[in-house]
Amino acid sequence: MSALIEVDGIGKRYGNIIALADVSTSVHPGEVTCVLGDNGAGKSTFIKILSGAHAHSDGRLVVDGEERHFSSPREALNLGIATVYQDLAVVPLMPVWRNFFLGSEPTKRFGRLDTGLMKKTTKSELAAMGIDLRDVDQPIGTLSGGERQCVAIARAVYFGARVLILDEPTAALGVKQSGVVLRYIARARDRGLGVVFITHNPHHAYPVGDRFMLLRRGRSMGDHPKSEITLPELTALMAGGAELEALSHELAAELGQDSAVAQELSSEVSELKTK
Amino acid sequence: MSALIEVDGIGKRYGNIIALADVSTSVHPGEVTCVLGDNGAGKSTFIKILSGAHAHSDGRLVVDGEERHFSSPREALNLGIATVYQDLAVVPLMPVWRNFFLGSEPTKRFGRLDTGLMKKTTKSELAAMGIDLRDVDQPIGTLSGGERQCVAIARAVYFGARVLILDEPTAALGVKQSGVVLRYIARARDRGLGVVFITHNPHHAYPVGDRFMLLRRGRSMGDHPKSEITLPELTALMAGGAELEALSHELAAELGQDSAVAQELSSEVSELKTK
Amino acid sequence: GCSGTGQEKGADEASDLDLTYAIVTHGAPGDAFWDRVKSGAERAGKDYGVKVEYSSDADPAKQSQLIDGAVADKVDGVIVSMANPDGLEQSVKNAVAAGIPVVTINSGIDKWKEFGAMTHIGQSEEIAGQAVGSRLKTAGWKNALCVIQEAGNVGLEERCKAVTSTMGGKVTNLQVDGTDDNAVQATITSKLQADKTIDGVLTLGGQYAIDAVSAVGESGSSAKVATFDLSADVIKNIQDGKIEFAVDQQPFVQGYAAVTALYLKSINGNDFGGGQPVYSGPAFITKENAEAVGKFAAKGTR
Amino acid sequence: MTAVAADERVASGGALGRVLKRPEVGALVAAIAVFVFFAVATDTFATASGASTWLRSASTIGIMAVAVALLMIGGEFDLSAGAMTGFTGLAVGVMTTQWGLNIWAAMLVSLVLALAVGFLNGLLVMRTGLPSFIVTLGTFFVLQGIDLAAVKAIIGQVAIQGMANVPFYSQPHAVFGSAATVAGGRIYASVFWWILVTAVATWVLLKTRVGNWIFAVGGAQTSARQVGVPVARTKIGLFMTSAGAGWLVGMLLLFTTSTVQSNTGVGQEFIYIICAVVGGCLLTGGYGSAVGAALGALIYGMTNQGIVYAGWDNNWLKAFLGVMLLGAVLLNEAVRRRAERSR
Amino acid sequence: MTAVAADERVASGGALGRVLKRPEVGALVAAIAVFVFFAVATDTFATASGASTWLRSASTIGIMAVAVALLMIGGEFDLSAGAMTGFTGLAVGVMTTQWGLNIWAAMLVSLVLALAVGFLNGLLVMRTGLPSFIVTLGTFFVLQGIDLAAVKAIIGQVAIQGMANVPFYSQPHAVFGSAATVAGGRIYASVFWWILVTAVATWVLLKTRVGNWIFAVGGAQTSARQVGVPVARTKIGLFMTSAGAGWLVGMLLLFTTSTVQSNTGVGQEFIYIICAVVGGCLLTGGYGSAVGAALGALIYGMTNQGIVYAGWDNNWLKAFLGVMLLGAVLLNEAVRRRAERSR
Ligand SMILES: Nc1ncnc2c1ncn2[C@@H]1O[C@H](COP(=O)(O)OP(=O)(O)OP(=O)(O)O)[C@@H](O)[C@H]1O
Ligand SMILES: Nc1ncnc2c1ncn2[C@@H]1O[C@H](COP(=O)(O)OP(=O)(O)OP(=O)(O)O)[C@@H](O)[C@H]1O
Ligand SMILES: [Mg+2]
Ligand SMILES: [Mg+2]
Repeated sequence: MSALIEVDGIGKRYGNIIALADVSTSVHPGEVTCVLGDNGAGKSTFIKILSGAHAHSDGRLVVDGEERHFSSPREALNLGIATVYQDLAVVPLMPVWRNFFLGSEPTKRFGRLDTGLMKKTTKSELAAMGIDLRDVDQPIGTLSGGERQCVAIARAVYFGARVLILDEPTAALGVKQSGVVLRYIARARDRGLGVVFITHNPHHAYPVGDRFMLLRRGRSMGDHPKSEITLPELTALMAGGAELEALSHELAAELGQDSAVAQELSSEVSELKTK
Repeated sequence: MSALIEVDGIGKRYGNIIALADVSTSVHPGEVTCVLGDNGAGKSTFIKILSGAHAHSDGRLVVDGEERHFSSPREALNLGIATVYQDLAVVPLMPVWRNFFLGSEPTKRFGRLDTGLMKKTTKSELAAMGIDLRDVDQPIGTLSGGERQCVAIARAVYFGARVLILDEPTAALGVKQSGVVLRYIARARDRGLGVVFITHNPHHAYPVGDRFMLLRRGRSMGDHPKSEITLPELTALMAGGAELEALSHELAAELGQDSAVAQELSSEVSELKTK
Repeated sequence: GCSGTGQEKGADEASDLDLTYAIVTHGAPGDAFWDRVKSGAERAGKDYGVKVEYSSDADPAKQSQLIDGAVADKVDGVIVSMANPDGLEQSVKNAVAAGIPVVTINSGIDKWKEFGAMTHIGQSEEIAGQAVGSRLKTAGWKNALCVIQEAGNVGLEERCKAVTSTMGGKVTNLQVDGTDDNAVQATITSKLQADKTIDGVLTLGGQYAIDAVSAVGESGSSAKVATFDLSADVIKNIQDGKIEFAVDQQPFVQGYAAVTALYLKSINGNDFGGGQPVYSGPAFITKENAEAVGKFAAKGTR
Repeated sequence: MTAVAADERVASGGALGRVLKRPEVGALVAAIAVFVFFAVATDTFATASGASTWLRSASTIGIMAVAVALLMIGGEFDLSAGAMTGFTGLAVGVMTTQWGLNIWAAMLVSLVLALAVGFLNGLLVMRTGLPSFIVTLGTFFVLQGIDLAAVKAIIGQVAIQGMANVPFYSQPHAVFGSAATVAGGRIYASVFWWILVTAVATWVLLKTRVGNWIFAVGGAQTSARQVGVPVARTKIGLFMTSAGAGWLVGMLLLFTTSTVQSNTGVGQEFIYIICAVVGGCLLTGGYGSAVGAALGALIYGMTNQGIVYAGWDNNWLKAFLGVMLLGAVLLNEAVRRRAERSR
Repeated sequence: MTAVAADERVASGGALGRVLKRPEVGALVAAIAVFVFFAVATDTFATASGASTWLRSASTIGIMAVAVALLMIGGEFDLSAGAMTGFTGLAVGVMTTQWGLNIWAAMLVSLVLALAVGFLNGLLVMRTGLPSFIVTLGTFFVLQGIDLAAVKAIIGQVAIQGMANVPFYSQPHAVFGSAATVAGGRIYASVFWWILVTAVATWVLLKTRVGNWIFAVGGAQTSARQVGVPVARTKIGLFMTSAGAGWLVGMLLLFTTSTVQSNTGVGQEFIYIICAVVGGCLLTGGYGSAVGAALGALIYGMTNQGIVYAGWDNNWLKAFLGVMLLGAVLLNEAVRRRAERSR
């Protein structure tokens, strides 16, 4: 199947700051493309280009075989690209249900909002994620960080037409909610959507991902299909092998050898070495 | 050693919303108290009370043996309680170095800011966390989510006198930075500080924590010393045993039995059952 | 601008002299009265072939800056309305010291001589107000409203005060928001409803007289209406008997005559007024003479 | 488990609480307080003829306040709104009395002009990224200059004269300038227009998609953009709405008083903003209500006239107004806080 | 690896870029453009005596604009700032000419009154949580009422007269009202005060702890509170600063022209805000500069006076002003964007 989105040597500058340079990858229907990288590596910048929030400064962005230069997220949305932004894109003072449908409100006759449907849908979609809201009329600004995250995800999943982009959706979530989100991603993939999934957690990325793109200081460190990379390799790549090893030693010294993090790190380092 | 902070049946309402009710625990010097719980469980609300950002509505808050009712974070800061808020408490338009020292600016003669010291310290403290900023003069609003998180943590660690409170400090961080933060927590503990550490990740909490408090829908589900609880128990408690099991089955079905998340969940569930 | 005052040249052609006069008033832009002063000055400028630059500011500090600016610009004469003489003293004296002839208009009749101005043309708020007051007394007004359309305006306050001094009866000042005619009508109506003994409404601008007429009708009061300043609608209302009379302060004259005075000084060294102030009004427009001034009012010069 | 009515995390509440949470509640209480105060303190205030005057003075301000409130909820200001009322009225006056244009045609041209200015305001704000405070201040100055200089140049004076003699004057007069006698008091057409505008604005805000967008662009413009709200169109529409309201008020003024002058509406723009804020709108956008703004105008109108009825020294008018304003807003705030606590 | 000068993620830049990024750069370019325009278009503008007048008219506005800019950076407005200049001047005038108080004592009392009003403004804003726009509007109305009614009641007219005859008048006159002749032009004391105020404000903003707090409380009040910035003290201090500046300008006006009137300063409050915004301050707070505000006042003063020198029809004054304002701000914005791009 042909690619939904193809990026070729794409780059973005903010003033004289080069946040992203020369990144290429593609998003295919029924596939999950994971983007991984350190803090400040340019992951959010990358997906903001795909979703139309920022226009790219260099390179080519091809959607459905046609070169595009989005000037607003609306254009991307109209092409069926739905996004969960890291900063969530919610309007704090507005009730949860109005936020959920913002920009795609269902209406009845005479342009009247179908408020009944809106409230009901919001409640049920959130309940399906394991978020049990007291009141969908609450301003979204009063929800907890994780609850807000879930609203943003539920919204994107609900409206996601062909491409679903998620920027660190699981960062603020507990074990259970993270599981739910991973399930959503898998389901979206199975329905034939192309998914772009950004995360810091290789354990979240590996099971659902089909290809893995690594960013480092604004540049791509490679774009690997799942068949070519293992979870430990992925983890090691993310943090940089040598630095990781040093860190695992330090942690072991400070937290004790039985520390889960130290163990995890050292096992990954050793796996990496044996390769 | 006597407790630095003791909370007894504390509660907080926002209007008619009860965000927290009847929570008791204590923070001791040289100990890490972990607070865990689902999204919206009231974790941030809890630490906002400790740090003076919100006044509690019910119960008692005792600091150094004296009952307190903080009306501003300044009061908590003056008692040596430094906090990293989940929403970071930074001023987006201000340069990174001004944000770093905000509220505790070092001055030279005639009240002149010691800008040289401020910039140098900011740069070096962030470098120590593995964040290599282009320019400490950049408005902090232009940093990536993880970079901002690191500034907030570095600041609290730098100024943390006796109690260090961290609200999901590792959520937005990569493997490496998370490791660094855990190391910071361990070091702070070793220096005799009392640490309150909020996280969703039991793997981050368990190695550094000394006692674990679980919140669920605004109520405490128990306050366990490390000796009384294992990592799998902790994980299971967080997500709720039965629900977790169901989820692990679903995930296994959807992501395949080899999925790391599914495996992780099911192993934890089984461990929980054998107990 | 042009240097030299032209005093020594005798009765030259003005176009040769390239004369410029500055007129600096305290009127608010768009105020009907000051608009006519401006029209008069500009008409005189056209008639004599001299340049007239009009500027205004109600704030004495700003007004004095405008005068300083004109002096810096080396104009050939300055016309000033001195609503607040203390505030302009320094600037007027500076102008005089720089050899620029100064004519004061409208207000400042007590001070022009002291400050070294050539003459004063006009009719101060005080004189106009007093004349109106005695006329209202003759008309039998006992309890009048004096409608002030701009809060804190020195000239308007003085007018009402002068009316009070000669009318004899009770005069109540009523502040209205002159930029909202709807509110002006409502406020006058309210006042008439609240105090049924009011037997007359005096407005300080033609526009507001029309509002007052409506308000009187609406409140069912039998109060009479009189006003300062003219407009076509005011004339029509006078003819219909809805307005008793209007006071024409002849602002056009103040502008025109002031320029004339400076012009005569420039071309011929004349001292207009011979060291005495010159009065420009007031004239009273009633049903009898309304017809005659109607066409000038329609043109906006009376 | 879905949340049911009896969630243990919700203390109490109900329908009343929900009503008390609306932004306009405080203004309503304050309006009632002001009304009661003057009704008791003066004889005429609470009579039909008394009500007629304060309703009238509140009505035109109220219409503008509602339009300005929509714009403020959308996160922008319109300082040209006041001058616009004069501009539209003067345009009609000049076109009919001087150029002999048919009165309805003149009104249409005037409306088109107003909307064009509104469009320009919006376009400039969106294109340049300048604060609307500055852009519309520029338009305000320009309109004020046109109102004065162009009108003076054309008709030779600064107020429209002889409007009542224009052919067909009575037709628009009936629509915009007439008054109906209700229970012994004269209720002007502007009052009905005010109610209509408030009702429509409320409906749009709360019940339509566009209303949702207005709250969103004011509350968090970037977020709104990111989820696909047409930010520019919404904001430009709001600027055109406030210009359109300026036209409506211009017509109401012109046909009620049969004249407008060059300085009509100058300085009123802040009164509209004040009314909107008293009515619960946030200056920073994203929160407020049309009914609240209308109530704000009512408070302003009642205070203004009430002081006259009470016969207080008129020189103190502004001081009273200031104290009343502060009192109303404090009461407003107290009520809102209470409502939020006991929601 | 620590970041070194040659980070591959930084395209170019340098010291110039850093300067170009300051908020006041746009205003500086705009000020130069306005100056050049009028210097070319008129004869007198660029002469010493011409400069003397526009510097003077910019100076008093500039002092207030700087104080108001500080307040705006701190996230608040002060609409009572304009009326305050009249209030303080009138207070001194009444106390000396009517009550025979020593002139320095009267000035001190007036200063204390001003600071008290500023304190009250700040306290009300912080305690009630009301927007400062509304609170200071209330104070504005009250001050305006006092300026009019109280002054009229005491001295029987609405302007102070005979100030120059007050004993020791010459002493404060020397400090506040005198002028020095520099290169043939008279430079008033107010100009020196303006420069002083701007310099002090800039130093405080950029080099002191309090300056850091001002940016913080305006940029993100909750965050500032959370890291321990004394928000209430900072903001109340800012309100008192703007009231204090109002007193200074009141004295400058009183001793330069030897009079003030009841309506002195009324309506000026928005000009201060405009100057601050033209100078690069954000209306939403947290960003701006004192030098920018001073430059904004300079642009305003030059434009106002330049139009007069150019001899353009006074009726169009406002329209020209509007166009100039828009032009200056657009230029300002263009420069800033360019600077940011090529930083
Ligand atoms: N200002 C507020 N007004 C009303 N409700 C609030 C407010 N702040 C928080 N809440 C509610 O209180 C509950 C607890 O919120 P809190 O932020 O403490 O959760 P949390 O445990 O930190 O969650 P997360 O892990 O998602 O950050 C949430 O359900 C939230 O909706
Ligand atoms: N508006 C902006 N102006 C200047 N620099 C920016 C801007 N936005 C982002 N940057 C810089 O670009 C780099 C990449 O940022 P980005 O947000 O894409 O990182 P990220 O990979 O999403 O990091 P994280 O995992 O922490 O969210 C960062 O170093 C950041 O400082
Ligand atoms: Mg990111
Ligand atoms: Mg939280």
